[in-house]
Amino acid sequence: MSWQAWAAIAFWIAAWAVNGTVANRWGRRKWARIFVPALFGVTLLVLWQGLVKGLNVPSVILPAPTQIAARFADSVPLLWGDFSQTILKGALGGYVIGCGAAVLTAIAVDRSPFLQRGLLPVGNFFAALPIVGVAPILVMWFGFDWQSKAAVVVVMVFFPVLVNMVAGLAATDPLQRDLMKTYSASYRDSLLRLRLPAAMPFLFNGLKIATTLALIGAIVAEFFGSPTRGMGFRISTAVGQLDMALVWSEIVVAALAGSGFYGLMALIEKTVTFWHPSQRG
Amino acid sequence: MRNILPVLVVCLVIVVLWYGAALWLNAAWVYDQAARAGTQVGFGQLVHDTMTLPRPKLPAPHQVLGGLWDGIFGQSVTSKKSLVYHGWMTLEVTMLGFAVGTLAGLILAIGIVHSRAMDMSVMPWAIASQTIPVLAIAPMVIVVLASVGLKGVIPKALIAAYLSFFPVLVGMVKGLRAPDGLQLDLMRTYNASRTQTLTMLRLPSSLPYLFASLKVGVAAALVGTIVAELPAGASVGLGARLLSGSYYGQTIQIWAALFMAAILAALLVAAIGIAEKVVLKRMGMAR
Amino acid sequence: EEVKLQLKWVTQAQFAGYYVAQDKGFYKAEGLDVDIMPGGPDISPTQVMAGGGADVTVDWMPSALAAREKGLALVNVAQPFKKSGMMLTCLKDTGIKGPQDFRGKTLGVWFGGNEYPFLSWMSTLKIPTDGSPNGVTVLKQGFNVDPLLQKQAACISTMTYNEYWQVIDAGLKPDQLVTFKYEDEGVATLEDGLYVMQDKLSDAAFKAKMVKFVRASMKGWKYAETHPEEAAKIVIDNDATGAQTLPVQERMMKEIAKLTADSNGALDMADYDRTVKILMAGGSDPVITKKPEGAYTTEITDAALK
Amino acid sequence: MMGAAPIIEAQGVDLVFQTADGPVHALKDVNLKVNKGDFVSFIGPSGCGKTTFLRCIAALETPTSGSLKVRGVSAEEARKARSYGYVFQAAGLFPWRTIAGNIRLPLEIMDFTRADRARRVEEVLKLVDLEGFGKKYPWQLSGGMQQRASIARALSFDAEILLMDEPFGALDEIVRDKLNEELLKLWHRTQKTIGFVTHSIPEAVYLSTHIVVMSPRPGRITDVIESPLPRGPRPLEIRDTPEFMAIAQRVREGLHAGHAYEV
Amino acid sequence: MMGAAPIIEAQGVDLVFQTADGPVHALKDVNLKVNKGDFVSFIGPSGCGKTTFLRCIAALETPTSGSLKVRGVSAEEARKARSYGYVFQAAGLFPWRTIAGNIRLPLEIMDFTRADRARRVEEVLKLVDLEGFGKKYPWQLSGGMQQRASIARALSFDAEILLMDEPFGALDEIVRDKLNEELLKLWHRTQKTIGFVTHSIPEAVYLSTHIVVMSPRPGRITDVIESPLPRGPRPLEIRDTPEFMAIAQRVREGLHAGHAYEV
Ligand SMILES: Nc1ncnc2c1ncn2[C@@H]1O[C@H](COP(=O)(O)OP(=O)(O)OP(=O)(O)O)[C@@H](O)[C@H]1O
Ligand SMILES: Nc1ncnc2c1ncn2[C@@H]1O[C@H](COP(=O)(O)OP(=O)(O)OP(=O)(O)O)[C@@H](O)[C@H]1O
Ligand SMILES: Cc1ncc(C[n+]2csc(CCO)c2C)c(N)n1
Ligand SMILES: [Mg+2]
Ligand SMILES: [Mg+2]
Repeated sequence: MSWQAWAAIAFWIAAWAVNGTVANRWGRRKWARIFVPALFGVTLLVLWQGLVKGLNVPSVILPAPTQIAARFADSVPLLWGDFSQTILKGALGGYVIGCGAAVLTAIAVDRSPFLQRGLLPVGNFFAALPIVGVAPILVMWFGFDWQSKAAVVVVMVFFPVLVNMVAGLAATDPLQRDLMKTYSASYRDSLLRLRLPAAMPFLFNGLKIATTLALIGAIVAEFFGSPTRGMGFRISTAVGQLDMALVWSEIVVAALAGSGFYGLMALIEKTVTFWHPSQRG
Repeated sequence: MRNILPVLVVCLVIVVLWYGAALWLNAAWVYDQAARAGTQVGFGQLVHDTMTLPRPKLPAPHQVLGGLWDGIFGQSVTSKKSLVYHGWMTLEVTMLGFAVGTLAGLILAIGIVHSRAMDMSVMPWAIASQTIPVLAIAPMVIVVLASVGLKGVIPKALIAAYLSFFPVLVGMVKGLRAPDGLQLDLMRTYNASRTQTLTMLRLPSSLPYLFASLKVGVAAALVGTIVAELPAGASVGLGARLLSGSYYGQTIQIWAALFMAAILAALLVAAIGIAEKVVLKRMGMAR
Repeated sequence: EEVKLQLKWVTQAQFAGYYVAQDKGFYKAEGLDVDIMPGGPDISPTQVMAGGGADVTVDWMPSALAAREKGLALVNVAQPFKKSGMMLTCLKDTGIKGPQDFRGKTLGVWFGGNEYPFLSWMSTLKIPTDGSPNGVTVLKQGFNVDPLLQKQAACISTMTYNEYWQVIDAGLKPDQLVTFKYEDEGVATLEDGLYVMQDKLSDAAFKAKMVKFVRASMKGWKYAETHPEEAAKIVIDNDATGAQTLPVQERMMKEIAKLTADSNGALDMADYDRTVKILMAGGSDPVITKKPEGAYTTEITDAALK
Repeated sequence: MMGAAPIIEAQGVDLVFQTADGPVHALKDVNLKVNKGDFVSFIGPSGCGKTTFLRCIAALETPTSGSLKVRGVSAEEARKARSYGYVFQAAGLFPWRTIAGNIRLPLEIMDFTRADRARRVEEVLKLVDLEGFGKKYPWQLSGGMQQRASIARALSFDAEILLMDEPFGALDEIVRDKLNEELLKLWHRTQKTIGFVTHSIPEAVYLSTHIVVMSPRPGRITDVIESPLPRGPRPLEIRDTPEFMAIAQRVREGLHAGHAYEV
Repeated sequence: MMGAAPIIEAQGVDLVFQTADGPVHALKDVNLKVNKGDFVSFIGPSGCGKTTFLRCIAALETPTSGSLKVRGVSAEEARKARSYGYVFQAAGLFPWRTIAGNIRLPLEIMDFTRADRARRVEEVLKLVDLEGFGKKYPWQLSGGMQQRASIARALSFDAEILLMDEPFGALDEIVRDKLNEELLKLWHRTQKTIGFVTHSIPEAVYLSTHIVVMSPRPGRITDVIESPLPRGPRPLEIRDTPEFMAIAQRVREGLHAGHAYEV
């Protein structure tokens, strides 16, 4: 191990100490909530850089963060093109269709306990079909372009959202249901005024899980056939060209997009379910 | 038990829809073939042909069942064509990866619950880690580990663990924080140490959460294993089976392997469900 | 003595020579203990080499030379395949009769290091691959021949020994297809050769080991060529997935034999020069930009074939 | 509890819950008549069936046998005709609606006009002393205020009957006193018929025209005490009068008699 | 509340909670002395700081300023020395432990020997009248029995002080009466010092040697009433005596005085 590796490890220990103090002293402050995870992330990068350089790992195996950053910087247009193909068209399209269909299905089966009891176990079974097996089939059915990626995403997000939404629609407490009964409320009234609002925290739970699934689904589907752009295409072909810095740049884009997407849903959740104890803070 | 009838009804509906879809999706090929041969197909012929294609676009349910049956019962279990053999290979890796992932998730969760610094730093990155497509990093992990001499089961198990630690982590952070203020205050009035609070309060009250996340985790581990089996020198396991089926256009083989995987997942989840019942019952938590 | 061999693809008759050498004890006779590692769609043999996960790998020369230019010093030590088995298989009813008809069509291409021969061919034809109306639309083709069967592409990449026959097996007749062999189009590049890392070659012991390995492997190849049924059987026995079938592998072995027949293992300089020329002729976007130096050595085969 | 046309009339009401541990006989041969304008309290040890009986009147539970008429029709029909407002022990306000929104809920369901809704919300908010809190969310209010909001909600559509299940159980004594006083005024002003479940003897005696004492396992009515206290205003101090104490004592005795307890 | 060495001594205790809506002054200048063997009840309207003060004594909350000594040392040190048992409003039994297991919990934490643990569990189970229920799980018991188990748990390690925060708040009147009687007996038998928070005036008067009346916003002690009732056994009927009523009246007045209320 050379000096870079030791320096990185020293940095790690120091950062850990700093984070410990900051978290304990100013843990409730807004800046600390950003500073601590940020420093942790920087530490991971420093450690990575130090170990790659220090242990002389070939860059075709694992490039250093600096190399990735450089590659990222000079392939922004390429990355953007891949991003819009995979995320904006495939993932987002599939996400909207899949989540929408799941919500509607949940509402449809909500009236029939019989259907629910039958659909959910079967649904869980189909949700367990591994995506890597389903993706080639959907590519065969829906063609090479983003439509097949969206289809994979639909399949992936449908059941988690459905299960959460069904649970959410059942999540009203007996008192609330009795209350609606004392008003002799119609099905529509109790759906619109009680069950839908009460289901929102559950729905968002599902929607948040679905964000990362959508991303992964769209990227993975591209491994099984794609036009010559897209993040999954780039990752699988760049490996063949030993351009690992580009592969990691795409992974960075995926992680950023995923975290951003997740964060966005969390934000919407905050405004929609402002009333829920977990959001009142 | 009372779910059986509804499940059967739903399955029946799916099978009917499935046959319809098979007819519809496979018809194009049958017509194409007829056109190339210069013949006409009547409806009866069409139905017969679409249900019996050797490489259908969508195999009919009975074809998949046939593939499953042949894979499970039609071969000796040591045969490389046996789904039991490949399922077992996948199961082994899944269990190992699941164990490692669960342990990692548990340890991280305990750390997060006890250290503010860990809580604040690890969680956002754990979420970010799950946005990385596994299929993209799996080959790299396999290559990197192979270069340090790790081959076979361990790299695959690590990828399985990577997928399964997350649900366990999230569930256990919730679970270990499940004790309410009253219960924690009670422990404080006894001046209980952190370890005592962990073992006597936090861990027992997290059990329902643990089992819920184990169910998600074991399914995730299975997916991880299958993903890892694709690039790992496509040798054994359901993943390899999926891949080779795909490579040779053997749609029926793909579907059979797919269903085998889903059945395996269902069995694993059911096994955890049983463990849950037993444990919670022994702890007096199941009513 | 241990040798780790990384294949470029899954276990099939394409690699029969090595399995035969293993099975018939040719390696053992040389005192070698060879570990044959199958590849897969996401395994990049060059990456495995870089990581030190293998001593020697089977790769196509375009991919190896491209890696070499990227700084990964791979060296060809033997070339069991003389001819290229690559071709483009098209549906006749798309109206394609010659390469000039590709324009405006969708073509399926393998990536992951296998795209270089195609790209070189297109640039010698001066056909852009950007999907413009005057060029061709390229699809990243998956593992199988579905895009052709489902009419998602007008042509797909096939190997004479494998995918072409899958198309036939699927029910299409040879006269419904039009094929373009790279060999016939004058754009054939060298396929399955044996490559090692350059720095290892300075080690005399390693060199000696490679000599034995190449000698035994070629013995295996020649045996396989003459005993296709037995070779296919051996391949089947070594396939852990259980997906291969004997008739298919026998047929593949017979096709493979046509490609290996004229090679004794030594790299033919004319073939090498042609491959380099094709790869450099890529117009604005050549696969390699400068003539490779030291990308092969004849020392090993010289010693092995003595 | 006599008179020609009782507004609530129970005859031989029986209710058995089927549970995993076997059947629970929650109500047995319950007979009761309530006249229009009565304030009837139900008191009895925990588990004696007070809630169950109130829920039967509201048609939230269906008796296993016996007859139960509300306003001359079956309880179920009375529910469909929106004959009563029900106040639960917990306020049960929807957290995603403001206080005004919560009070508006039954009005929206019952298709009151927009103008009418606004007027009624204002009115009942004033009635329960919550003017100016309409725009707040439930969790921004104290428990007592929430409970008053839930009463306002039950009053908003002006049903003839008001059913209240331990509405003040969760509040402290002083707040409770004040709400008791106000409830009495409200009852007096609106002339509604009120069914009221409570655990507290003073509360029952202070509020009611009739006190129904119940005993558990199976739940029966052991005594119906008609209060001699004035139907008009009752100051809180009435609770220190010998008359009051006498009734309280009678209730207490009735309770102890029925209390066959394991605590 | 005089005497040489008070077991609890608060001087100028202030506590301010920092909340999102700004600071909440929960306790202001609280002064109190409790002698060994006293039974001190805290009464006051909701939110006046009763719980907060009890939690300060237990070192579950730290005063912002002022001094608070328990058994001569700081509250925190007293907690570390395991000087008190604490009974919460909810029983808070661990559902995965049997009743005996729950009572054993503090004993396990405090490293009592195995034999000692078994003996003590038996002992306190008898004390709270729950013999034979040790092997049951909490949910198999009624609310009253659960609450008694939680008292047994607080008694098991025999701390000098017993702090109880509305322990009977969730129970019905009759069960409550019975538990009050038993608590009094227990106090008498064990001679512990008891701090007891309640909402109920009769309960406070019936149980205590001293009644501390508090008023809200900010929480202050407005009155400390020393009870003239006998320290010995008090039959339940004592509540109907004029003496009892007089104290009750005084407490009620104290409460009303401090009640500046919005409910
Ligand atoms: N849905 C139900 N299923 C089974 N048993 C029930 C149900 N609801 C109530 N019971 C049982 O019926 C009996 C009467 O219950 P109810 O709630 O009416 O009592 P209560 O008088 O209101 O008691 P409390 O004062 O505790 O509210 C109890 O023994 C209770 O356990
Ligand atoms: N952890 C806390 N953070 C902020 N404010 C608090 C906290 N705990 C209590 N308070 C506030 O301090 C004041 C006193 O609360 P406390 O719980 O001591 O009242 P209490 O007398 O026990 O009331 P109750 O009879 O309702 O139990 C209240 O206004 C309460 O809202
Ligand atoms: C992802 C992917 N990459 C490459 C090939 C093609 N390929 C590379 S080597 C070889 C040998 C012939 O069988 C073949 C077919 C494929 N099919 N899928
Ligand atoms: Mg009740
Ligand atoms: Mg309190």
